[in-house]
Parts: sequence; structure tokens; C-alpha cells
Amino acid sequence: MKYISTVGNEEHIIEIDKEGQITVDDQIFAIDFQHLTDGGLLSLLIDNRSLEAIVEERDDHWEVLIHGELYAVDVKDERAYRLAKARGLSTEVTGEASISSPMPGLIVAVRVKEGQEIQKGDQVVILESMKMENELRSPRDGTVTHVYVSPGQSVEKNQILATIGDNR
Amino acid sequence: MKYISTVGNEEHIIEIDKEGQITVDDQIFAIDFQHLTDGGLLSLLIDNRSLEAIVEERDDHWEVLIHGELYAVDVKDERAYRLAKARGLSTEVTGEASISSPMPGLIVAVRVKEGQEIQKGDQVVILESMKMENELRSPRDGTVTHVYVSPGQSVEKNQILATIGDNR
Amino acid sequence: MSNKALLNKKFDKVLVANRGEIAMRIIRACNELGIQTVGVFSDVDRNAPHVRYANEAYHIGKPPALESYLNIEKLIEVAKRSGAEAVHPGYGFLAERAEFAHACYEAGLVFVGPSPRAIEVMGDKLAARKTVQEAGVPIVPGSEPGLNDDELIDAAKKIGYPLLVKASAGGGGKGMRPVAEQDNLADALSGARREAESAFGDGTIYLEKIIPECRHIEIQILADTHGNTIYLGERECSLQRRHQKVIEEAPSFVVDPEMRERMGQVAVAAARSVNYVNAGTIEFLVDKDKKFYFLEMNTRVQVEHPITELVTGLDIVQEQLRIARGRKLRYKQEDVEIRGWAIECRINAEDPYNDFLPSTGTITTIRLPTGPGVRVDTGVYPGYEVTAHYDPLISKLICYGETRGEAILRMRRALEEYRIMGVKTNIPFHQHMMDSHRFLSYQFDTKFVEDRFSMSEREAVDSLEAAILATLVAHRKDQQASQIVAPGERDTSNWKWLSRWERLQR
Amino acid sequence: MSNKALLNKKFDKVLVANRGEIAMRIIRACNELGIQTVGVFSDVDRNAPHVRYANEAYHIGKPPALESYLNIEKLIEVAKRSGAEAVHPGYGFLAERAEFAHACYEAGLVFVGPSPRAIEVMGDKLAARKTVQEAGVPIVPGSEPGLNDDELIDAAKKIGYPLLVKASAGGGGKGMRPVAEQDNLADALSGARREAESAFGDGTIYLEKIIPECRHIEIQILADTHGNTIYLGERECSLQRRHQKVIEEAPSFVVDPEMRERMGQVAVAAARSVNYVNAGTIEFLVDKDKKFYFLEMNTRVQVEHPITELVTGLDIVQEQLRIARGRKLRYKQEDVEIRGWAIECRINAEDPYNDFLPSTGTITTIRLPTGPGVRVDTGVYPGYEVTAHYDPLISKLICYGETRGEAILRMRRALEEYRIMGVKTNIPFHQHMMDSHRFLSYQFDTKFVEDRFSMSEREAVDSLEAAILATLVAHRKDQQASQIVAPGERDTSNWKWLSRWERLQR
Repeated sequence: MKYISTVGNEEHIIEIDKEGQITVDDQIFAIDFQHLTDGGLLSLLIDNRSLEAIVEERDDHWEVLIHGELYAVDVKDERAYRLAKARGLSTEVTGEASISSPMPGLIVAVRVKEGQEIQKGDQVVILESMKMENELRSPRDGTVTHVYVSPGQSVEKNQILATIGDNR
Repeated sequence: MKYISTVGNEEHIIEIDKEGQITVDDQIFAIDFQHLTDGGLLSLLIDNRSLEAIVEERDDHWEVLIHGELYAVDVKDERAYRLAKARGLSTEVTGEASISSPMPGLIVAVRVKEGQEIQKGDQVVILESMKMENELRSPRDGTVTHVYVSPGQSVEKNQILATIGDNR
Repeated sequence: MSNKALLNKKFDKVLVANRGEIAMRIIRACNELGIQTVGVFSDVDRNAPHVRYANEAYHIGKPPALESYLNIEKLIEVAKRSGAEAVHPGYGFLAERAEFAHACYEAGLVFVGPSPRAIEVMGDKLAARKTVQEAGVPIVPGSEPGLNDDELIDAAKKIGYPLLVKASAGGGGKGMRPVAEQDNLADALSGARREAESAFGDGTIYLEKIIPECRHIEIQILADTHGNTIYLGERECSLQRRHQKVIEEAPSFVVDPEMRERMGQVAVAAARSVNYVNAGTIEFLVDKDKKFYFLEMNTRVQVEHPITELVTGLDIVQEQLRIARGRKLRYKQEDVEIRGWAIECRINAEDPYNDFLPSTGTITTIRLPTGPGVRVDTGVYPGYEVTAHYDPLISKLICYGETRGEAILRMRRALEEYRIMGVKTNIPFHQHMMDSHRFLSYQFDTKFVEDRFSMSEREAVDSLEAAILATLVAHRKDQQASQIVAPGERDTSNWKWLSRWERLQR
Repeated sequence: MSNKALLNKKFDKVLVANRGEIAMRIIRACNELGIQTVGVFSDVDRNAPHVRYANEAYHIGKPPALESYLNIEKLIEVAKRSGAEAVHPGYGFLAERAEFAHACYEAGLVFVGPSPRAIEVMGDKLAARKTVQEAGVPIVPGSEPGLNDDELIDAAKKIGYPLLVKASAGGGGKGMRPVAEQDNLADALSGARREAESAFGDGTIYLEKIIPECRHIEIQILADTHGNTIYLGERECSLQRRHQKVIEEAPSFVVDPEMRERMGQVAVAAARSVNYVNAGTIEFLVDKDKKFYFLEMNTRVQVEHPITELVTGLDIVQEQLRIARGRKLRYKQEDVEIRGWAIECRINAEDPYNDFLPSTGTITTIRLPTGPGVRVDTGVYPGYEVTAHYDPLISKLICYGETRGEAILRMRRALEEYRIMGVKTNIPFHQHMMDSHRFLSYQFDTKFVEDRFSMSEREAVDSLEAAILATLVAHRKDQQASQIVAPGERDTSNWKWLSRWERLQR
């Protein structure tokens, strides 16, 4: 079985066919992979290198915890990968991007107006939650197409606060 | 639902009918009983007294861990309890008692002969395991009816080593 | 409220008016002193460790703190109902509310902390500045109390720019405005006053000089009811984000024994100026020339108290309880000695790669680091839901070493061993910091984390391994779904590919 | 083998030739020193923490130690294959086998421990007695080496009864026979000789006077390759069962500073007598009059080393690695200072209510105690199967306190917090001991646990609660079986009865 797995902007071709063996980007490794009975812990020996990790499935990717770092991995088998490519669902942001609330809270300030051109990383909304003010920033360059909230308004988790479209 | 629960030589009559309430030996307590998602931990608030425990089922009883102590509890509903009583399966040892090996090991010495009268607590067999010599003692007064092993012999877990019967 | 509003007597049952790790910390200290504990919980905290470990536990209301952990009447009622004779407030919530200390006093309950008056004075920044200054404590240059805007603008000329407009009440950076030059002062004043008004219902503001490249260093003190006050050395707390400490260490590498003694004596003087009793912390700003200025006093146990415990060998929370029981301090100043080095990393539910946004969700897995020199104080558990109701602190990871270098290396080891899944945590931030040359070489001040620290320094070392592991798990899922694996052929509780050595044994 | 057979040089990768908690302990120390680690495992240890935490791991054979952890050739092969430059033996297994230290030397590997000769001399009790005696160390009165039975019977007259017939080789109580009067001596001699012959292939025996009401107190020493040897104070190890220590504490309440210095100097002399290098422990018997006698020297890290770490602030395993790297000791004798009190309880898989029979089985749940002053060194995990192949040690629970009393109270708290299910443990034994008046008042010697301690003192306090909890769980099971609970009506992951306050909120 052949998979194309993506971490950040790295892509790796991973083949799993034989027992105790794995091929990663055409390189063969001996592996011994164990699921512990103990709450989702995994142990991998790969060419005798030892790794402990936790892997959990999320809506559209896998979360992998190794040595304190959390990695988001997208795993597709060859077919799914080709389909995705065909549909042009590549990783960089196009079309309208929406900024939604990562948690329930109170809108303290709105930094943008509809129609305003902004850069990736610009502040869009200040959300107060967990006793802290949190800056929500734009994921892309573009123009503010809609602002759905105003200061003093309280919002739910995942509520859409504003949308950013392409510049005209 | 009415249960008769036995710990050691204590018997308790426990009735569970209403929500948030339990009757123990005719005394009523308010309870809030929670199973944690976290590996078998239980939390009980009984008249606001807080207890954390782990309860696991064994072949013929429940094991309960509270504050470091492990309790063996026998729980029977009224019917099962009466049947048991009828069948005379009460708790004290009668009939032939067998001494079996609690773990794999090597028989170092046999302290009794067949036909010998012994007291509860007398040494029957010395078993070496885990780098230590372990004394297996008689669970009751009686006469040694059979000895199945001899020094130097290695035994499996739960293998019967000797049996003790009533005195003639 | 008079300073007499302070009870101290022997007690055998304590209400712990808090939650999370500090509630656990207090329950353990009580347990070790043979004192019974009463826990309280809001709807969402029924399964929390502090409920399970307390001897008794009572429900006190809904998740919003105002309806539970801040509900004074309810807490006093539970104390009476449970027969508790004392109350420990922990930190946060009601810990620095004079009216709570007073309510306990009125109800005949020992409040494990200072008198209401001490809390009141130190809670009002202007009053605190005035009081300690009269006791000969150096304070950050600033304006007098009770000035109107015009007077403040005049005062600003003498103080000099840049300066800070601060609210007298409250804290946490609210009603605070840095001002670089006179032109912006007027706006800053009105803005700060409005913010303070709305946040604390008190628009009183004042000016403080901004001390460039300063450090935040604090002194832990203990004071008994017999007039004995000692200091337990300092804590270096300069690493902060938005006025929230993230990493603390003890001792501080800028403080030598002579300076420690001077700071300690000043701290003791500040405490005495309000007849302070129990554990407290005096926060100082320290400038480039190692001159130090009183910033404020925290009239309760500090989040970062464990690092002081590790280097002094004392148990501060047990001392709090002994003092509240009316005991004399067991230690004289000369008995207090600093040995080794301790560092605390605050593990928060937040995303260090995305502006440290709080990360809500349910914690699925926790594996704590253990072994030599590692201490974890935590109040969360698998199944715990991180909500917006309470602060994002998951745990405090504290490491001890014979030297600062060894404490840092041990912290790296412990951070690597720590496993938390379900929410994002700032563990990678701490790992970056432990690797950062500026941190290793002491080159940081209170602005370092916000202005000059970046997460991008360190590349994701195990990304390939992550890809492999995710793929192995995904592949397994496919297999099981498509029944390629005949049921029973493999032990599903521990599924694997047979590795070479296993096949050899067949 | 000459004393030259000792390599020391810088190394960056260590083979950890052990398993369980000590393998974890060594891996952590290496990790903290930036040294790479290579773990080894038998079939049953594939999922053990020491395999998961090591940088590399290699399978070395079947569960019986002789086919894995005692297989010298295999271990040396793995060391070479992995590029390890040093080997840490831990304790037990090959730690005190001179041939292993020598094999490492021959293979050009640094052995983290003393020279083969030092191991050899101290491993032979008669040779050890002779060597240290020549160095002026007091030894337990006994017979000369190389006597036949008749000569031993004569020697016994001078030594006096009661006395002990001991085998010169090995340990663990094998080939040991107490003799009360002359009539029984001849039989004891032949019996002991036979037992020693079969156990160690060496029938050499000798006589030692039995010292009544004696304590077992040992001194930890560190010696570098530059001729510096220091002592780190004592450990009180009198609480034993069948020559196995169960509880240790540091310092010892019978040792005052003056006695500590004398014992320390004698211990250093004993170490010097074999040009000892690295960490070692000299065991003494101490009689009622506080006279002490050399018993034996353990030429490796001791199970109970953590209590010394807690009271001295040193990391003994890190020191072992530094010494093996050829570094000079960083501490002079005057730098070593004892602060506070530490106690270790060995948590074993055994049934304290049934003659401490080993308890085999699979561990289902583990919850470790945490918080201030508590350290747990462990090598087991949920899913771990306790087998007869290895010793029954599950973990070491170590508590620190400002005083002995506080260490004991903290240990009680930690024992209560500890949760292990699946096998029986001796936690209740430790709880009894922490409550025992004789323990609290120091009234014990090496015979106390076996001869005068009983588990029945303390009644099962929570038996009613246990009955209630088991019944609640059984009831739930019935309900689910008989589908009284409509599926989905309740969250099965957290089933419960609604309590009052919950209903109020409906």
C-alpha cells in the first residue's frame, strides 16, 4: 500500500507492504511498531531507533505528538491524493478565507472595515477569553469582504467573525 | 434492588432504588457516583464524603482499591444469596482444601508428609520464585491427604501442590 | 476594617476555596498535617482531582466563577455546613478580596492569609506605594495620589518619558497605557481612566516611570502572628507575556548574597508596614544597575512558590497553615539557606505557534514526567475539558538541579517526557526557551518574550517521523476496516507487524 | 585481572545493560548530560519504558535473564553494533560480575563502575574482610580464611555463640546458617558448604559473630580517577525481610555528625584499600553501643541511592557518568551537607497479608502520587506483566521532608494516593509501618520486620465503603445487562445516578 503523507510543506511517499519493513521516499527501514494497551501510546523501533508517540485522528488530518511537539499530518493513499490534486485542493489558501472564533469569548475590538485591504498577519479582531485578550489575525493577504461582529458582542466557539477575499 | 455484600466476615445489606440515594443496613445516604473516562477510576460522594476507588471484577468476587488497601467483596442479590446459603456455600473452609502454586517456580522443600495432622498456618511447601524462597502455608487445620510435588521439581502457576482434608 | 480582623487558632478542618492545581496543593499540605479538607466544585469540576482527594466535597454552582468560586455567601455556607474551622483561598478568585477575608472573620472562620486591612492596602496600588514608601522602601518614581489630569500632566514633566499610566485598582495590565511623549499623554489618561472605570468601577489612575531593560524579581516572605517575619530569597520572574509570568527561576543570577540580604530586608520592611501575617510576595523591578524598586505586594500564596520550596527545602503551604494555627515560625532568618537551582514552566492550554491563542477542548491523554528532580503540580485529568471559564493553566512543571545549567537540562528532559493530547499546549514554547541562547546566557528582561523571542528558531526535528507514525496508524485503520486482518489472527489490544527478531523465534 | 583494567575517557553513547526502574534512571541521567542511550530488551520487555525512552533499543533474547540480561557476549555485540562507547550495568544482573567489567575493557568500552579487580575482591567476602581489615577497618569478629571444619569449630570457641556460618561467595542469604550452640555447628558447616557449593560453585565458608539487636547502616561513597574519594553520608537500612531491604531512610537517627565523620572516613579507607573508582556503598552493622563493623561493599549504584540524592542535593548517577568520563569530582568533602530527611518505600508485587508471596499478573491501572516532596522511580506500565523471571520491584516511592516526621507524614499521603490494580502490592505493609509506633520511635533492628512486626495491628478502615462501591458497580453491570438503561439515555462513558444538585438544575 502506497501513501503520500504531508507535514507542513514536506511530502513523503510511504509504502507499507512487507511485515516488519517500511519504505519511505524509496529508502527501506526495518520497523517494529507497537500499540500499548496504555491510553493510545505508540512505540516504534525503526532501524533500532526508538520513538514513543501518540497519534489521534482529527476531522481532516492526524495529530502526532513526539518529544513535546505536535505535528499535523495529512495522509492520503495514491488514489485519494490524485483526486485531491485533480480537484486542485492543494495546501495554499485561495478563494475566501474566514476567520472564526477559536473559543467562546467577548469581542473587545474590531480592527478592520469591510472593503479594507489587509496583509497576512494583520490583526482583524481582538477576542477576550480566559481572562486574556487574544489577537485574531488574517491568514492571507486580501480584502475584508464581511465583518460579522462588533465590539461588546459575545461569540461562540467556531462562530465566523469576518471573511477575507481576493483583492479587486 | 437489594444486595447482600460481604467483605471479610462483615455482611452488609445494600438497597439501590432511587436516584442519588442508597440504603446501607437500613441507613439512607445521598450519593453522587461517577465513572471517570480515565482508566477505571471511580468517584463517590456519599453524604458529601468523597472517595476515589478502582473496582475490578475477578472470577468470583470484586476487587476494590481504596486508600492503598485492596478489598475482596462478594456481592449477591437476595435470590443468589439465599441459593448460596441453601447450598451451604458459606465462607469458612470445609471439605478438602488444596494448596496451589501462586506463581511458576521451583520446589525447594516439602515440610509435610501424607497423613500428617497439621494446624492452620503450618508450612507445607517452600517455593523458590523471583529470587526468593516463599513459604506456602496451610489454610486450615486438618490432615495432609495428598502431596503432589517433591523438592527440585519445578511447577507452573496454579498447579496443585498438596491437599488438606478433615482429621479422621 | 481593623487589623484585628484576623483570627488564629488551632483548626482541624479546612475549606479549600479554590480549584485546579492549587486546590490539590493545599489539600495535600492539609493531609500531611493531619487536617481534614472540604473541597468545592462547580458543575464542570465534579470529577476534578481536588474533589476526589478532599475528604468532603460540595457543589457550589454553575461554571462561571461569579456563580461558584466567587460566591462568598455560598462558600461561607458550605464552611458552616461542613464544620470547617478555617478557609484557604489559594491564589486568584477570592484570595485578594478583603471582603472575603472579612466575611470569614465575621463567620468565626480562620482565614489562611493576612488581615483584611493588609489585603486592602496592598490591593490599592497608590495606597501601597504610599505605605511602603513611608517605611523606607524604594518605589518606582511616579505621581502622587489624587491628582487630576492637568496635575498629572505637570507631574509627568518631572517624572520624564517614557512613562506608564496605571490604574490604582485591579491588575493584569488593565487600564495600563505606555506613553512615549507628552503629546499622547492626554489621550492615554482619558483612555486608561475609562478602562479602569469599566473594569474595576474605580477610575483612579497615576503615573509610573518606565524603567528600561528592567527585570521582575520578587521576594517570598513568611510572617507569623508573634511578630516574626523572614524572607526566603528571591524568584526571577522576568519571562512574561501580557503581564502573565510563563517561566520562573530561583535563585536569580543577578542577585548576589549581599543584594539578596538588602532586598530581603526591604521586603520584610514592606510587610511590616501593614503588620503583614502569613505568606506573601513583594515584587520588585530591577534596573540595569541592579537598583530595585517596589512594584506591588501579592497578599497570598504565589503560583510560582514551588521553586522557592525546592531551593530552601521549606514547604510554604504547610507554613501558611501553621502560621494560621497561631504557631511561631520554626525558622530564623539565619536558618534559611539557598541550595541548588529550580525552574518552573507554566504549562498552558494555548497555541505557541498561533499568537498563544487559548486552546479549548477535552484532554484525552496525560503522561507526566517523573524521576529525579522533577515535580509536577497539576489539577487536570484525562476527560478534563479546557473551557473559557477558568484560566488555561494545565500544570506547573518544576525542575531542580545542582546548578542552573543542570536544572535547564533536566527541564528539557521533562518537557520531552510530558505527554498531553486533546488540546494544544505551550510545551514547544518552553522547549524553544530552554534552547534559546539568550535564556541560557541570562540576556532577557520583562520585554524579551513579547518583543524579541520567536518560535521559528527551532525547526520541527521529527516531522518525517511524524509522517511515518501517522501513516502506520492510518494504514492500520484501513486494514481493519477492509478486514484484511482476519479477526483473532492478531491480538487487537496490541496489534503490530512482526519484526525480524520475532519471526526468528517462530 | 590488574587494576589497570579500567578505561575512562569521554563518551557520547552509553549501553544501558539493565531493565526496569534503574534502566530508566540511567537513561534519564544520560539524557540530562546529553549522552545518547542504547536500551536492550528481552521478549517480554519490548514495551517497557526503558525501551521507549532510550534513543535506540535492541532485542537480546528470551525472558530468562541467562538468555538476555546476563548474556555478556550479546551485550558486547549490541554495544559494538550500536556504536556505544560505554556500558552502565545498573544494579543486579551483571553489575557485580568482574568478568563483565573485564569484557567491556577488552572490547574497548568504558565500564561505568570500578575496576574488575575491585569488584572481584569485594565480591569475595573473605578477601574483602582481609583487605579492609589491613586498611584499619573494623570488621565483624569471625574466622580466618581457609580453615577446614575442625579448625572452624576451634575458631568458633574464640568467637563465641550465637554465630553465623557464611559462604564467601555470592549473597542474598544463600549458604547462611545461624548457630546457637556448639552442638549444631558441625551440621551447619556441612549444610552451608553444600548450599554454597550448589549455589555459587564455591563451597568456601567462614564464621561471623552474630551481633544482637544490630542495625544495618551503609555509607555512600564517590571516588574519581584522580584519587579523590568522598562520602555522602549514611542510609539506615535495617528494615529488611529475608535479607531484602524494604524501607530505607537518610540520614539515620542513631548517627550524629561525629559518628558520621568516623564512619565516612572508615568507608573511604575501605574504598581506597581496593583503589575504588566510581560510586560504591560500604555496609556496616551497628550494635547497641553504636560500635560499627564492616559487613560488605556493594560495588555499584544502590537501589536506595535516591534518598541520599534528596538529602545531599547531588545526582549520584550523573556523578557516576562524569567519573567514568574521567572528570574530577566537583565536590570536596566539606561541600557535602545533609539537609532534611528522605524515606524510600520499595513497592513490590507481593501479598503482605499472605507471607509476602510474590503476586504475578498483569498491571491494569497505575496512578502515581505527585506533588511536593514526592519522587517515584518506576519501570512498569499498564499492561506490564509481573512474571517470575525478574524481581518483584514495581517502583521506588521516595519522600522528602524537612524533618523525619514530615517525611513520614508525606509518605503516608503518597501511599494513599498511589493506585495500582492487577497485582497485589506491599503498599498496605508500608502504610502499617508508617503508622507503627516502633517505627516512629526508632525502635527497630534488622530482625524487626520478620520477628516483631504484624499486619494485623491496623483494621481495614474502608471495608464498608468497599462493599458499597463494589455493589454500585455490580448493580450497574446488572442494569446494563438487563437493558434497564435505555442505550443513549445515559452517557455510558460516564454513567451515574443524578445527584440532588444535578436534578435541581433541570
